[in-house]
Amino acid sequence: MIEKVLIANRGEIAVRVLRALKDMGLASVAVFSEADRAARHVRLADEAYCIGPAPSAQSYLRMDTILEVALRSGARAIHPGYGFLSENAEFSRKCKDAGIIFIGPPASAIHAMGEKTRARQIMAKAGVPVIPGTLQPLADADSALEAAKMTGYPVMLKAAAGGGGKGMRLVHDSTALPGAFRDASSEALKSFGDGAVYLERAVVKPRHIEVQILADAHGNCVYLGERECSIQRRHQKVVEEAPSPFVTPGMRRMMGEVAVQAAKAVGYVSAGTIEFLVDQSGEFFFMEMNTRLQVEHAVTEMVTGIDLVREQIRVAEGAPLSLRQEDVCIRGWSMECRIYAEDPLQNFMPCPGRIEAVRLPEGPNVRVDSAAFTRGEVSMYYDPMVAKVISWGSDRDACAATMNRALMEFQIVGTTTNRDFLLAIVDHPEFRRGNLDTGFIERHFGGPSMGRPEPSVAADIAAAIYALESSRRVGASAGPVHVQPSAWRRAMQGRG
Amino acid sequence: MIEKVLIANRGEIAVRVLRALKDMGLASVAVFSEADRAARHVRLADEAYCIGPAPSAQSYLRMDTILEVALRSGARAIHPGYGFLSENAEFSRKCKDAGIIFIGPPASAIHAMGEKTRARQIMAKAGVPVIPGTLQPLADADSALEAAKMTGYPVMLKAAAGGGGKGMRLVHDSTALPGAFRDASSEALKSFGDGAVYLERAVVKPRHIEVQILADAHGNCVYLGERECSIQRRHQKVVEEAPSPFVTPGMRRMMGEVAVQAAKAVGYVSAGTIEFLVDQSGEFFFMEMNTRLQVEHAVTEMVTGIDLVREQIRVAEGAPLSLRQEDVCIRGWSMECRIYAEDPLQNFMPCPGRIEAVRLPEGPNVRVDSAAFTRGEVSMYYDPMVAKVISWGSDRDACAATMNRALMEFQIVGTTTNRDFLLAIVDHPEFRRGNLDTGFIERHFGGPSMGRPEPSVAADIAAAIYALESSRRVGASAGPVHVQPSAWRRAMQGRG
Amino acid sequence: MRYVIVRDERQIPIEVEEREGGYSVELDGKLYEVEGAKVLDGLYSLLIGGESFEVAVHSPKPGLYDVHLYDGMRRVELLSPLEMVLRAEGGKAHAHGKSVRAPMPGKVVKVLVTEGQRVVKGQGVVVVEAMKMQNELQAPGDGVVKAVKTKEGDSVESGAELVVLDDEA
Amino acid sequence: MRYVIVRDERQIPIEVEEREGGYSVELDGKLYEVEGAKVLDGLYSLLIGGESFEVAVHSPKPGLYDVHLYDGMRRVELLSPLEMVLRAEGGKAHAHGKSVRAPMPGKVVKVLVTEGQRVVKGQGVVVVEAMKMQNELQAPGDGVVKAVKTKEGDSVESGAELVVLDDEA
Repeated sequence: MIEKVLIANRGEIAVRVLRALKDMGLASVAVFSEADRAARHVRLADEAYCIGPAPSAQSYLRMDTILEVALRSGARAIHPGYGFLSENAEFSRKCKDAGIIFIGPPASAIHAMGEKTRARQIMAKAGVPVIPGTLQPLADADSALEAAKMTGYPVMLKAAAGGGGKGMRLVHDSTALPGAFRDASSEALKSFGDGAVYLERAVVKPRHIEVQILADAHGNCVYLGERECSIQRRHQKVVEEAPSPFVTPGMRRMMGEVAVQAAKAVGYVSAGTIEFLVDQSGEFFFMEMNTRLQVEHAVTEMVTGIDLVREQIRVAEGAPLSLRQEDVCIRGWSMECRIYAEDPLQNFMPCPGRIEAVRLPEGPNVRVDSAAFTRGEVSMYYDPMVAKVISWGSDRDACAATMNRALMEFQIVGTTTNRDFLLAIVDHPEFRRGNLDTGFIERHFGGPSMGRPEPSVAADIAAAIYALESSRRVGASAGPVHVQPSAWRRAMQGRG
Repeated sequence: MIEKVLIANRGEIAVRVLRALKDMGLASVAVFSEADRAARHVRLADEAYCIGPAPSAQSYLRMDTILEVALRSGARAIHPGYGFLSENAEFSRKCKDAGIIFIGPPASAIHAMGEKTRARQIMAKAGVPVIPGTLQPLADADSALEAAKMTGYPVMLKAAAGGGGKGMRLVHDSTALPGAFRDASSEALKSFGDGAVYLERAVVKPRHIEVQILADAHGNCVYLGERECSIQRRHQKVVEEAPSPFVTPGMRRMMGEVAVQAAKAVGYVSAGTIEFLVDQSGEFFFMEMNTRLQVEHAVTEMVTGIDLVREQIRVAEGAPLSLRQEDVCIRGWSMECRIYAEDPLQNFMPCPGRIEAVRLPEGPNVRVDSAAFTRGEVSMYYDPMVAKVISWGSDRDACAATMNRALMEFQIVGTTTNRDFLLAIVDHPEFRRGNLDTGFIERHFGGPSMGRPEPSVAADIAAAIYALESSRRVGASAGPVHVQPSAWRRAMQGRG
Repeated sequence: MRYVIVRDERQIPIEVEEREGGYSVELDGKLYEVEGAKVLDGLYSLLIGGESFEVAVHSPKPGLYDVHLYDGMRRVELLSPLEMVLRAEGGKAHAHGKSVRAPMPGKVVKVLVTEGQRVVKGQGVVVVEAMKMQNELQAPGDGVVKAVKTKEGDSVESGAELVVLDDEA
Repeated sequence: MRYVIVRDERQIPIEVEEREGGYSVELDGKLYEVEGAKVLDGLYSLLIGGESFEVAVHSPKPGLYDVHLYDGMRRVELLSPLEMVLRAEGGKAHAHGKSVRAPMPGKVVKVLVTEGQRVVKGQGVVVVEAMKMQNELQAPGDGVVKAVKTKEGDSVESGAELVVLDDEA
């Protein structure tokens, strides 16, 4: 039995895992870098230990240090969250060797899915549909041209070791291919220390739809429906939802069964996600499997009522799944918006710095997973995502309306965020219609930056009042300064 | 079609209704007393008008002023929330006369249920089980003794016009009856301007279980399951949950059908609640009907996925119910804790005053409905409830664990609240077992006050550090003042 | 800096010294190494031997500290040497005359005692109504009612002295 | 008090006077009666003709105000008469030499221009990497590169001058 868990992560996901531990009555151990001494996850945990300086390589990526803290604090298990060590087969193995339960899949499954071309080979063998393309890294530009003849244009070049869009190139014809190949390869080398690039047919106006699966160590595996993640910027997800407005019940079953097939092919255990590229006809192709919890896992929890972290921990203990496929039912709709500290008006430049004030949305059908706090720092050392705003509705329209309300209530003062950009996406008529594909943002918010908002009389007036107050040094006083006994009379004027 | 709604209320319920309006894309008009100029509901609304000084009688209870604001602002409808004018038949009528939609039941239904003995007569006629007792107010102590002979002891004396426990007395034998009758009658006169008192058999160790119903103007009426509200202090609900751990599916159907019967007997329209007293054998008796939204409506929303305020507004527009009985399904469990600004260590004395800081719980399966804010006032003029903390879980244990987590995260600094008392209730083994009745609090937290918490070394140390800091006047500076580059090395000590 | 915590008639010495990365605290003879970080005014993260505590501190009046922990709020009476002296003087007066004061603004609905009446600790002496609730104010200790300074129907301010008690000499 | 709002090369006069219960504001010749309540520092509730606005204001630097409304954040450039004067002087210098500065701490991964090169407004001049993302810094206006003060691989602080431009005289 697991009684104490170490969370080898930071930020909102560390906080979210901590809450699951509290909900399960388990003790928690946080680790933190010197930059995170005052972070939420440190304060919420039962125990907390510093594991090094700010840079991840010297703290959150230090496997041995983290394992030592686990052993010293008596934690029986480690939850890696996402990012950092979550998809590191070596870490999973090291945990095993140290007698610590790694809350995630076995090293073998991480390894099998870790390298994209290998993963595609395995999937193809297992009968999972993959995009026509080279299963092997390409030797040179010429073999790229060869392969493209076979798959047909347009083609996509991808870094074998890659992710997050680095080392990717879309090529429309053979003339552009050689140059694009060289760029992609060098970018891949720079980003991942591995220049290997492969090629596949590019799906036009594709949707990114992924299936959440859950598997135990006894061979049971279920799918928890899909997530639509087509709203992306630079291949980074921005808005996600469940279910997908594009997926029919029949298609859901098909994709789900294929996803289970894929997971079983690598002996998968724990929560995992199979990402599919879906074309306009509904044909879907395996892209990759994320062998960890996803950032966007919350939307699946909202519509299924299943706590994925809780299930991960149960399964890691060796328990069988607490549910069968027929127990999984989707209720209503859920969306997630990722709040990043970045400036949409300046080419989405990251905005590290001090947060002066945070106000999170509240009330019905809203969930916020966040580690942001008033006077907190958005550190330049880590991912600029500061919060996830999640909404639920009985149908998609209600869900989107509630997301609009939640974003309106959301406020971070001091550092710039993409909140207004998210608001513009959620209110976009094409978004409301569910006409989504991975080109959505580029098409509707063309260019790198977003347009400046209309001036507001209220804003101009507020600025002047604030300036006036500051000039009078009344800044220090708090509480209502103006309450007008005569206001109600004024309100009564003109009733005639 | 309703396009703009005035909310004739304040506090958390005004905020909750505002959020529903935003979710429906409707414009909102807030009204506020001079004490509430900076309140959350004023800031969240599209328009806001002051309607008078702090005392309710001069502001939130002023029907004509509120109607004038509605007409002037072009609001087609008024939502009364709970309390204030929500169960005022005259106001419902005045709205109708002014051509404004009252979002609630017709005046006739409010009137029928408003006076308890009348309501009991109607219910008895309609075949709804009522507690044996006098259906007429008692003329004097002697007729009380007469009636008690008929019903048998113990008996409960109740104010006919009453509510909230005022004018109530439990009497165990005939000797105590005359005195108790006089006390109850005078208290009733003082509280409601009406000394009429009636008598009924007292149910021993009763549960308070109520059924939520929803009715449209076309004769459709459904029940949305029950709420267990047995955790009360001085007849005030403190913790509520849905479903009830005591109610079986069969009993749920029976109570639900009786509730629908009761609603139809008075031509009810909108959301309403039928309160039952349930004895240990499962026999249930009609107590009263609340012809409005309940404080605890949220737990029903959490398990059914139905937005009650949204349905109220739809129905008020004349729309038929959007769901049939067979569409209603209960998923998981939900609990609500009412946070009051009161001091459990001092006989639950209300604690009006300035809130220095508020921190609300976040994350999965937690909802907060609140109007509290940092630097906000808990006004002595209004109800001392400052927030509702609501949790959800796939089962009752998970729900209670999440409520514990949510309460732990909940923090109000500056004024004392009953948070720790709620924590003690939720963590009580008998509560976890579901052994609830209206005597729960008195039995397990005997006496008016609650025991002092164990001293805490961390608290003592924190007080000393705070005192030291204050004495040094470093109070003004913010952000981490101590970050220790050597801490991670220290963390590494003793690894041997 | 040395302080004294007053709890259940007991005086517990506590000494706190700032050091790099936090504080050394000696509480009731026991030494604690505390890693402290201030999140914002009155909100701290404390690590005591690896155990993590988030504490929010608010001082409603000198010498009193409301310390909010996840598991509950503790009201700590902590005095500096100076405050000890002041308290000692005030204490004498206090010991010879307790009084019942209105804890909040409200309306007196009932006076339950009369001058000269003997009361025991915890006995109700005045009922004050505020926020639609009636609240019984209780005698802080045994004694005799020396003076009743209010009557039914009075509106009283927070802190107003309502009844003065005298210890039984 | 008189201020000027600078927007799209335009100067819009705004005058604000405090009055009982709020403010009288004249914006671009139009008069507004504003009921104002301060919730806490930088957070206001404004009622303008019955319309309710909650505004959070933060000033990242003198003359600049980030005003957060529910429907979006507005960056307002608002100057007092004094600031106008200072700005005018600064402006001259500015007009004769624009420079590209690092908006945040980071690493220079690419320099896209060389001295003497002609650049147009919006043209990328330097690529800086921070928070695992590459960001292209663009020329604030047309001009000629006068000096390149950084090279690939440099770690730069926020505000560091990287490239100096010269207007085409």
